[in-house]
Amino acid sequence: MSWSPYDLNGGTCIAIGGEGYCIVAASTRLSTGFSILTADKSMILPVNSKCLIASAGFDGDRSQLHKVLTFRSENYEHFHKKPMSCPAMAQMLGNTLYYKRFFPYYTFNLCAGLDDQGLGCVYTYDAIGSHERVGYSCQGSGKDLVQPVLDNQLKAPSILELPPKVAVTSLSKDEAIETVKIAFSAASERDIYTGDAVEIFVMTPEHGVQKEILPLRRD
Amino acid sequence: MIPHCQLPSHIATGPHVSPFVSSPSHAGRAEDLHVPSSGSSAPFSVAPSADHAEASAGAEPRKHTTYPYVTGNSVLAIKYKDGVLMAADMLGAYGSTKRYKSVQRILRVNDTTIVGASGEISDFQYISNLLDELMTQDFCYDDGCTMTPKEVHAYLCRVMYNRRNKMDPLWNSLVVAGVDKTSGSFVGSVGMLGTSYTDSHVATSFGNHLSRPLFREFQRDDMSLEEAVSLMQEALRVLFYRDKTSINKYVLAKVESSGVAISKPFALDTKWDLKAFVNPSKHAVGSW
Amino acid sequence: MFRNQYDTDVTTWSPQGRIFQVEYAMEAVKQGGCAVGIRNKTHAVIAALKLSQDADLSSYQKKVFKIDNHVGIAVSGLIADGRILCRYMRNECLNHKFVYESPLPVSRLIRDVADRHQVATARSWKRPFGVGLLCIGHDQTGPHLFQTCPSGNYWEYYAIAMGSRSQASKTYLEKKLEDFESCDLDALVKHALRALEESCGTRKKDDKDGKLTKDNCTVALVGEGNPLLVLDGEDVAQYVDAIHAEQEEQAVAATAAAAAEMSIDGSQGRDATADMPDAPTGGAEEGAAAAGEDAPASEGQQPMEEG
Amino acid sequence: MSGVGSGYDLSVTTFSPEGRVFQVEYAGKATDNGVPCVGVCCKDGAILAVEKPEETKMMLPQSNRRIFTVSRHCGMAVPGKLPDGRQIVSRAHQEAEQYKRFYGETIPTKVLCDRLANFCHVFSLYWSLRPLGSAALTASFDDQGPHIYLSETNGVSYRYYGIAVGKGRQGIKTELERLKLGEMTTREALKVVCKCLMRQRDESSNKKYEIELAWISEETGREFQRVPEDLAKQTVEDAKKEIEQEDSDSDMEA
Amino acid sequence: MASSGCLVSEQKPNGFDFDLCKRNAWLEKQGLQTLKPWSTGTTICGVVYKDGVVLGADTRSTAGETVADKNCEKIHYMAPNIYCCGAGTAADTENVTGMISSQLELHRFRTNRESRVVTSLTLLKSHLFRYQGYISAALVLGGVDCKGPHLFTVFPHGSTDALPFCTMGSGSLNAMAVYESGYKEDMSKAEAMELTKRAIRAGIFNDLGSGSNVDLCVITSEGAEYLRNVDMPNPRTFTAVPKPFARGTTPVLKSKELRVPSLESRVTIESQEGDVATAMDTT
Repeated sequence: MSWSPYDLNGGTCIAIGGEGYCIVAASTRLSTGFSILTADKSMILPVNSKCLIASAGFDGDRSQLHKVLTFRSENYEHFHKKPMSCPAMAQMLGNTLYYKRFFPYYTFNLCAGLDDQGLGCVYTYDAIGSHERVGYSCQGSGKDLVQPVLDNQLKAPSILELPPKVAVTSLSKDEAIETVKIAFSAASERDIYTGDAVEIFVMTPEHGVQKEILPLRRD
Repeated sequence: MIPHCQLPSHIATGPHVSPFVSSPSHAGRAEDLHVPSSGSSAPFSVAPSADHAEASAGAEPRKHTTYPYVTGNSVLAIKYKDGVLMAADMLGAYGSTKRYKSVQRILRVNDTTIVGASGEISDFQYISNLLDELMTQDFCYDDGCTMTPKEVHAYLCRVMYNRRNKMDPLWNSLVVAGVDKTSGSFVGSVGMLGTSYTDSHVATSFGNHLSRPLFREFQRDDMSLEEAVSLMQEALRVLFYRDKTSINKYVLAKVESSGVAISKPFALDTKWDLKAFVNPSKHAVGSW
Repeated sequence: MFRNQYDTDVTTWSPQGRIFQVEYAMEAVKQGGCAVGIRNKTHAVIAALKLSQDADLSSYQKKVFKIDNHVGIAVSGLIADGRILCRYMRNECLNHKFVYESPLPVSRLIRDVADRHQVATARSWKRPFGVGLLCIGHDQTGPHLFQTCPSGNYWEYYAIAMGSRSQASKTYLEKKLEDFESCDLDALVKHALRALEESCGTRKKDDKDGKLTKDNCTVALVGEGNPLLVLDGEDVAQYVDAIHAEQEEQAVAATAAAAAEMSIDGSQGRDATADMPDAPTGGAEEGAAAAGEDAPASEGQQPMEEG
Repeated sequence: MSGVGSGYDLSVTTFSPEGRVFQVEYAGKATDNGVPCVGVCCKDGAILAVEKPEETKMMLPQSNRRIFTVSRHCGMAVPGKLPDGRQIVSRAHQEAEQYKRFYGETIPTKVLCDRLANFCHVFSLYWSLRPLGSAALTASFDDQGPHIYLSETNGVSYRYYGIAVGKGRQGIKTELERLKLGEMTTREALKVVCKCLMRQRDESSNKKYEIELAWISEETGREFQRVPEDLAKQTVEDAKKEIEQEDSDSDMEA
Repeated sequence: MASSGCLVSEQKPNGFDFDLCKRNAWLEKQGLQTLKPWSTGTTICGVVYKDGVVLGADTRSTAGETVADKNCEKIHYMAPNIYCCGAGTAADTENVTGMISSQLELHRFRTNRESRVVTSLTLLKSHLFRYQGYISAALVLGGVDCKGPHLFTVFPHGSTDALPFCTMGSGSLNAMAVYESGYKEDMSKAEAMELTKRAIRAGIFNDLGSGSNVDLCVITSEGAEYLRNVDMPNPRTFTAVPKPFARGTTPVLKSKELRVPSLESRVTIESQEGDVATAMDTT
């Protein structure tokens, strides 16, 4: 019998940055193998009023990572008297992940929020901390299914274009939320690890962070 | 008296010692905390220890418990109107041998919390000691604060996760159940890798396949104690029918706001003489 | 002067079984700006008077710190020492939260920090912390108000004051003690501020130093369903203005009453404490000098900034 | 005579010509001048009692604790400097926990108290430390029955039937000697102990006093507990009444 | 001698040859990414009741972690009075049942009698046994013949079992929990159908390999009733038609006109508006 320190607990997350809003959504199913452990476990860490982190992958590492990040963000607030900005958090998340380079956190992260211009910003990561700022991204078990949909629907300028443009989508907030819902209901049709429900966090400068839950297929 | 700064190493927290994000506030904390750097203790990051030096290239990382010896099987827990119910059988199996038949796998932690364990019994006994020390601390402080089920669950998550980080897992799936004065009933689980969740019903190992379908269909948070007990009995009976490493000797524990009650061992009625089972191939003459 | 033999080292006992270094450290607390704490059934409040090096040119020394969502402290004495303890307490709370996902019970936090105080009184290479803490917090056993002392002692109170001229505040608190338990949060904050103002010394109406202003005081409160809130500047202005307005009213009423009935003293508010014995007057430095001959710090030349 | 002012009493690592370590004796003064603590061992258990002056009514009753629980079967009262005493209590807790972890049974009281005496002793060995201004008055119940031990700052630890430390200890000890503690139950002894403490009060000061009581006996299931609030209150009141009664009786006789 | 030795070694041994299976295993060990066949990570089950047999199946077929078919059929026709649920590799279950089904039909032509369930069972297990489990078909076979109702399970290696109720596939434990707790002797048709439906639903909601809808098949001496999608418990929770892209969203970077003379000569283009390039743009 061989023992592995890792497991994959499934789940998909999406983050979209727009002008004056940012959306982070993640499914709530926690599974192992072909079994559902629970239908209601959040993968999203609302770090503060400016930043959200969604992590798919191995639940044990996720909860440790989220705790470490909360710990550091609270310390930051104690010393700086302000919440950590999204770009700062993004850099710290990258460092935190890379610190475990040879025993990685098996998590696939998105860090999203609003930058100081009120522009949605999204950072996407690999498990050991490589990251870049993008306009939207998707991680987790349904990534292969969802990413093409986002590429197609979000109509954000290509990052290959020169001169470079900020890759936020031109969609309105409501359109973007609808796209997220479409993407998740589609992913839950075809990805067995995505289902039960999706939590959608919407961050705007006016209303702060608001949360909505959309039920998904439960099979 | 019980310095919080000296976290025992089994729940040593990782975040203080990152060389990348070392805020000045953490300087000098490591010595107080006895926190091993989570990086350096990881077996992947360092050369194999001396006794494995000859097998350095492509060697397996060092593993401690590679398989369990004496194991207990499923633990089930559900919420009901006034509290929570937990059940487990009393078998300690040595491989496929029914080796010990009076193993108590449900532990009363305090007046609000119980913990059940499947997996390696010796590891569970170690965990029991940890919990006992925690409860003695609460007793000694004598300040009216006692650990809630949620706190016990969070604590056990850290214990399990930190041991898996050392590649020395505690080979258990634990179920924590209880009632909290403020937040009501609690049922949660944590596995040997630190995977954790809370739900209205929980089952470990085989129970996750055999019992949770019944729980998902019939469990309600507002069901009465009688309903909950009969659902639990049904789930146990199914487990006994289909799980080869289980015995018909169970313990049922209940937590309500009035306290914890753990039953004496009991057996369930079983039926093995359904007439269709007597000779199901009676009419299928010709096959073999 | 034989005492000097025993008062220079923290590891030396005096023949009477006293440790003078610790007692001197306690003097440092008495020179810090005053802080007042009160609790009722559900909430605990602190109000603290900030000092500034120079009223016109420097900022006020911050002396109320958030420890966690459920704990806050006010520091009197050497603020720098206070910050070390503050950092320690924050880490304790975070560590507890990390492991148990719940707030650290306040009494345990205080016991830890008091033990830390003690260690500093028993090592030759250390000196006692020159701070006292007023600590408010809320946990599963309700609201709490604690005070620590450089000696490593700590006590839990319904209401207490510490720092320079805190005796005046204590007198106010003792007088009103019965009211606190059942009063509402707003009233509690006002009580705290009135008590704090008692410590401001002079009670001449137009004297700016004798008054609380929105700039020289800080309020922190915590309670059931209220994570710790620290109020500064404009946020305290409403409370400060409110108590001043009440005082005006009472003063007017008192004058009117006095005019009507010359013989009866009808005043209730600040006049009531006017006959306080030995209420020290004067500025912070005078206070330092008044602290007595034991005080090691020489006048106007303090080794560390007080607050 | 060497002593105060001679220079032989400034460091714990200095002997005086007569062979005394004054610093340790001075530290003992802190205990001697501190609040009175009593421990008695009865037929079925043991009692700890501490009398404390009530400083201000703004303080919570019981906030200024001097009796601490060390483990389920053992508790201690700390006279003298309370912060120093808490260090002993912390150490005692660690010792008890570690012993249990290693041997799987509760620590025998004698072992615990010897280790605590060693702990205290260490503080009298190095110039960089100072002797603790406290002691540990331990009450416990193990398989050998109930115990009262006193581990002192000079590093000695003795077992007692009854002992008092702090202010007025001599008077209390004399009273205790007259009693037949071994024939009393803890419940009966509670009041007696309170009376001993109250008789030694400094009546000249107008201070209010509070008596902190804890016990361990068959009745408490061999678990160290503070005496329930209402029982403690009742006991103190009864004791007060009896003292008044006795005083008026003796007045009449006179 | 040497040459004759060579000849001997090239002679095929008798019986089945599993060289390819061994080769595949070896390749996999070398790191070859094997193709993911569609499998019916499945819940299938069956129960015998008073007058007949009820078979049940979910309708999800998966390729690894992706759903390949949301509404496939897993209850296969064997004979008018015999059906067979299949779990395992979809291709294996379909082909095994199909093959045996055709053999049964030929057998019926030859014998002019109703097929017997035990015949079907024997053919299936003989076939599977010969392939030593490499044909991954786990089956639940049910039917009613002159001897009454029958229910069998067939494992990929060819072992079989006759049972009053049975389950198979990745959701078998979930379904079995329902059967074990709900099975009664001499159930009515409605009861048996309801119980089987619940068993399949247990698989659908608890096993990630199973999903979508419930198929049932009730077989009595009267004949078989194939009840496709009797329960559809997983409706789409959110539907919105993605907005079509406006014409011109994709910029025309360059255009090239192509003349296809042969086409022009054969096709009559009715509308002459627009050239070829714009016509393509509308796709």
